Amino acid sequence: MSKLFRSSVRENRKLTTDHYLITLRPLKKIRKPKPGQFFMLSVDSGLDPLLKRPFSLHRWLGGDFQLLYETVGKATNILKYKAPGNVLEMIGPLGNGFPAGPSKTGILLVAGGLGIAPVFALAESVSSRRPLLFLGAKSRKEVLCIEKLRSLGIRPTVTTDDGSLGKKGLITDILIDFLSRQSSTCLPVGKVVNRYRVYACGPKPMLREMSRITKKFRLKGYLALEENMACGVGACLSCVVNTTDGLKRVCKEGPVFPAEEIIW
Amino acid sequence: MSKLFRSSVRENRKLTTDHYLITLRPLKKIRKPKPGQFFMLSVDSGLDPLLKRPFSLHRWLGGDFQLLYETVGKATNILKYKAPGNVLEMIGPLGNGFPAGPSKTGILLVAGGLGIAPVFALAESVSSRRPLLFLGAKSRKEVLCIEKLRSLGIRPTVTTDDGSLGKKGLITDILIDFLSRQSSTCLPVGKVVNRYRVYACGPKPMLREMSRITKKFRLKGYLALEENMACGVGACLSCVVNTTDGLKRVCKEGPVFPAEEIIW
Amino acid sequence: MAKKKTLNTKVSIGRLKLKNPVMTAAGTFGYGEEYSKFLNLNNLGAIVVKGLSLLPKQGNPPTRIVETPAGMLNAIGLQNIGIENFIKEKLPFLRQFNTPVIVNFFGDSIKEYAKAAERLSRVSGIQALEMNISCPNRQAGWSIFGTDPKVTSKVVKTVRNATDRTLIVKLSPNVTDISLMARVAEDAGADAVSLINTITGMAIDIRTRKPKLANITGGLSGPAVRPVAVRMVWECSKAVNIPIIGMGGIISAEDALEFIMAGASAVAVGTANFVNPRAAQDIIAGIRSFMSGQGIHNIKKIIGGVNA
Amino acid sequence: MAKKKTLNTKVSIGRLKLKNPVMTAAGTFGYGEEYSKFLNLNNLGAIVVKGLSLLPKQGNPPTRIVETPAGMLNAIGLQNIGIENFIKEKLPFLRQFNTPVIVNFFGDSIKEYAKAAERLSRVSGIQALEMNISCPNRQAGWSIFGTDPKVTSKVVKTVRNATDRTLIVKLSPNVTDISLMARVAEDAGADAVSLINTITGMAIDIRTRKPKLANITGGLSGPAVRPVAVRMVWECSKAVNIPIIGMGGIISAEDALEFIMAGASAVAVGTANFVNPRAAQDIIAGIRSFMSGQGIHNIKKIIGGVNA
Ligand SMILES: Cc1cc2nc3c(=O)[nH]c(=O)nc-3n(C[C@H](O)[C@H](O)[C@H](O)COP(=O)(O)OP(=O)(O)OC[C@H]3O[C@@H](n4cnc5c(N)ncnc54)[C@H](O)[C@@H]3O)c2cc1C
Ligand SMILES: Cc1cc2nc3c(=O)[nH]c(=O)nc-3n(C[C@H](O)[C@H](O)[C@H](O)COP(=O)(O)OP(=O)(O)OC[C@H]3O[C@@H](n4cnc5c(N)ncnc54)[C@H](O)[C@@H]3O)c2cc1C
Ligand SMILES: Cc1cc2nc3c(=O)[nH]c(=O)nc-3n(C[C@H](O)[C@H](O)[C@H](O)COP(=O)(O)O)c2cc1C
Ligand SMILES: Cc1cc2nc3c(=O)[nH]c(=O)nc-3n(C[C@H](O)[C@H](O)[C@H](O)COP(=O)(O)O)c2cc1C
Ligand code: FES
Ligand code: FES
Repeated sequence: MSKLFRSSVRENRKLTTDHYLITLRPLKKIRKPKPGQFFMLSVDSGLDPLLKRPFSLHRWLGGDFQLLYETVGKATNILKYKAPGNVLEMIGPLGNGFPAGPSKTGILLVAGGLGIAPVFALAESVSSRRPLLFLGAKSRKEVLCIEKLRSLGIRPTVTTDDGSLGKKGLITDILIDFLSRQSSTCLPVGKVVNRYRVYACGPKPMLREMSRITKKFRLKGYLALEENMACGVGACLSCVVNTTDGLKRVCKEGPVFPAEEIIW
Repeated sequence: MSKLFRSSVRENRKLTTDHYLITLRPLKKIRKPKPGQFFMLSVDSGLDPLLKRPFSLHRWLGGDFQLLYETVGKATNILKYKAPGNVLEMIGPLGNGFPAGPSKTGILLVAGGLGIAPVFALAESVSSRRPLLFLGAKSRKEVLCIEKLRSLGIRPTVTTDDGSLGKKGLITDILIDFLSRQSSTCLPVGKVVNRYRVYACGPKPMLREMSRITKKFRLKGYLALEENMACGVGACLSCVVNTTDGLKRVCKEGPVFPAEEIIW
Repeated sequence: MAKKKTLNTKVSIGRLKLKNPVMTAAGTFGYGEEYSKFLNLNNLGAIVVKGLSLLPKQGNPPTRIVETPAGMLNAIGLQNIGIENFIKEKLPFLRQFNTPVIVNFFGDSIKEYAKAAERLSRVSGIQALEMNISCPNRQAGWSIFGTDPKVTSKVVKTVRNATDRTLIVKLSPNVTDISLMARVAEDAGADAVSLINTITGMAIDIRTRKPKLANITGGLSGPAVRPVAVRMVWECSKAVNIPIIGMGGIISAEDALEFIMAGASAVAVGTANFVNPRAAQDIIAGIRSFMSGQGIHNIKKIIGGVNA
Repeated sequence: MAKKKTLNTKVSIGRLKLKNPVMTAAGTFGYGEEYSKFLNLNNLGAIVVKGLSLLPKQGNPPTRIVETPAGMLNAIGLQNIGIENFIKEKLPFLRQFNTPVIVNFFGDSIKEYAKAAERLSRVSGIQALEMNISCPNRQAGWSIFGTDPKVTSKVVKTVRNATDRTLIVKLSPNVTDISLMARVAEDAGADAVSLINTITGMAIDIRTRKPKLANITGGLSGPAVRPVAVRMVWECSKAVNIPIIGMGGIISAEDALEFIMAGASAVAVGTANFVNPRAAQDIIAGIRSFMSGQGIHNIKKIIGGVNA
């Protein structure tokens, strides 16, 4: 099954000023993507933008699938105008998804901003395991997917930088509070290790902090990284990150990496 | 009245495999364009295609107007996908139109291929003067506007390269036949001079031949020229043609030139 | 946030004071008239006119331009009306505006360069001269003015002695080390350098098997060349102390700011004029709004401000 | 119309025979594996692998790429697994295919170039060597291999003596006169030259005021550079008798044919692989259909066929 395919746009819904949810229907059967995997997508057939852009699986609808995106630059500001009937060329699913982990461990999901795009996919796939979700954003209007999460039975703990929704502050601080309470009141630090697994996606500073947190609480954590990509398939070496095991490609060995492997 | 304006697409109709008729509504009042004048048009806001492209006025609808275009390359193959609601940036009307000439003279219109785009505009504006139209094309399906011309009371003489419609051969040969008959049977050569004015648009070889013909029959002729354009407003000097009066800019001093001025 | 009225966008190129750093690039703005209906010439930092020579020139035969990916090739060949006609027919119009006029000029010999500079220096209403030693579309051999450091030094020195106007030397990107050429121009007495001129390129029509341009090769300009131009401005800014006028593919205020941060004291807008006849004015407005958004009161604060 | 089966697309680069003129460009096709699921490697004229050095290299820190208008800047910095690992881990996979493997390599000294060439020449399954003397992303000073004719001559001669494989020298576009560099390579014993490598460029994030690439500058590739590359191929084709491998912004069969008509015996597809992982194969098909449409039976008939 070649990973190069075209999809027709089914719907392209504006969620906030800068956020859109696009529903795509592959024009041929594709491999079922795993949460954490991504697609490289051409928003146009022209030469500008030139390269395909990476977008994470947001929701698999058993054939159709959804991407959640923010309009930040050239490609995304073209993508937002795509309408039903338009056809987009893409490659995927690419990379490795989030590893599920043993079924007894609790699942902590942490999403910063658009990090909710892939984290939601994971939340949906593990919703029966009652994951806890920590969701940080700049302000109220950047807090996405709350409704959809509720329908999965997940009520995220929310923080915003400006306090316009949830607690004011960083989501990682809330996570630290939570883990500290767990360690001090319920369990010895050592026990937290096996009790939870953490999965996170968000801006770099948040992920760096996540590495520190998982180390401190000796938790197994997985981080979905982003790096500028040209090929998406491991050929160009543009997306490398430094790990304890040498340079690794976000597109190929990632985008999900064990938190302890990343050298920040 | 600045000549920079935006228009919304009202309709973009496919006429043949390669020909389209687009109807545009300026979003602000523009100067009424004259037949022979043209617009520089951006088909997209991106950087590729970069430059605006020149298109002649095809039909003025008293506010809205139409362009007739052929899909030949990058820009026109994007333009064909524009649909009602899309907005295009343009500059115009630009250049000088066809000069009308004294009302007693007969009008001979000659169009080769897409040359009918501006020639139709002229035909419509002088239809009360019962112009004769000579229309050449590669083959049947490239013969455009026949119906519209009929409704103006104009029945063009048609030639095609392959004989699939009208006479097989070059439209300029038919014109020569016509003019020869006029000169020999009806009038001395000298008289043809004042009897007719010729207006032509079409491919370069045809226009070159038109210069020869108008010279031979000592007719006053006007040719609408094309040259690659960057600015359309006289600033870049990319569109010059050699004339008896030195280099002239097709976009500024043209696109319509007296036939005898052009040095081929 | 800086209030709009307190924004200082003034920059200096030698003794020349500009109200803002945005000028037009030679050959892309005609003699100013053509675009005066689209924007207010009073708003521009300076107007640079089409390259002039002592005598009028015919330039190259058509086809003279062809579009390329995010750019264009031109081989106008420096067609111009000549210095005398410019002074008589075009300059009076430009004098009406409160905007410095910079005359771009060239010669086919060192002597011609000097003569042209001398002539232009005797006219009022011309605030600076930009000597073009870098057009890729002249006859063979001409390119040494802009690519051979010895010849460059000589021609710039000679022109320096022939004019007391602010002298800008326009550099060619078609060299191994443009910062060397900038130093040569500085040492020879230039008040500023401007860069980049176009990069030599070629396009072929595979169906006719002919070059798309009658001149065979032409000069590449437009957004496609911008990364090369920004790099060259940055290299030159580390090499010389005189001001740099940056250009090459500027189409938006962001692009202009890239050049300024790379070290350009002013920028010129070229190909973008064709895309949007109001480009230069829009770019000025965009720079102001960036400044006020970022709390930058004085544009000079960000010239060369890249942390590299 | 020529029948498809009678089309002859074979070309030669030195003693190397290619079934068609389309290869992949070094560094844009990994070690072949990555794209083997998208196209049939047997269909390619040749596979050029990511630039190798004697020892593995780390390359530059991220951010390593950034998109620019119709192009991209990269500063990978020649990260590679080293020649020994390549021979052990990657070459066996490539040997399965009926397509010549060209190894792109480099050194940090003339000695290292020679050693690398020697080592690679002792391995079967490597049909030709492409020496990269033109990467803009190595440390200061490295660029003289590709920009100083004396150094170029010396390094090419030394490598020539170290290998009996077909030797291709990859030229830098960041020079005043690339045809001179092609002649130097020819005189030093190269069997072919390939061009262009990337053009040095830079992009600045005006909000953070930092270069977008960690390495500050990077190499520009993609359609944006095509007119420059075509011109350079044309200039070199007039200057040397050895075959030229043309590249720089080829994204379609039309583009490839432009290079061939400009004088390239073969072409390489680089950045286009990222845009369309099947690009190289699509381009071969497109060349064949152009040939049959135009009644061209043998591709050799159009090499250098531009009427200029
Ligand atoms: C594995 C992966 C998954 C992603 N998933 C999502 C997602 O689900 N939803 C979403 O909105 N965004 C996602 N992103 C980020 C998304 O790819 C970028 O926002 C997008 O490429 C920006 O394109 P643009 O042309 O609009 O912006 P540009 O004009 O190209 O640049 C705007 C900003 O985006 C960054 N950027 C540019 N090109 C790339 C690139 N090729 N890769 C990454 N960042 C880039 C630039 O550094 C800049 O800060 C993901 C990125 C990666 C690597
Ligand atoms: C004054 C004038 C009026 C015109 N009126 C019409 C019209 O009414 N209808 C119509 O279909 N066409 C008209 N044309 C031609 C039209 O401008 C071109 O077909 C169009 O620019 C091609 O754009 P493209 O991107 O699709 O093709 P490209 O991919 O750019 O090129 C395809 C072909 O078009 C030619 N071309 C490219 N750029 C230009 C340019 N800037 N100017 C002229 N030719 C170019 C090329 O030489 C090539 O042969 C007119 C041209 C001029 C100068
Ligand atoms: C059509 C055209 C004509 C030009 N004529 C001149 C000229 O006469 N003198 C000169 O120094 N530069 C000339 N240039 C170069 C521009 O001034 C400028 O240096 C170059 O185009 C890069 O800027 P841009 O990418 O913004 O166009 C010309 C460029 C174009 C596109
Ligand atoms: C990501 C990337 C990596 C590259 N790595 C190499 C390399 O290792 N060795 C080399 O000689 N050229 C390298 N190049 C240059 C290409 O082989 C090619 O010369 C250049 O990109 C121009 O072709 P293009 O425009 O088709 O990409 C690289 C280019 C890119 C974009
Ligand atoms: S994007 Fe090319 S290797 Fe990851
Ligand atoms: S198109 Fe610029 S002068 Fe005519």
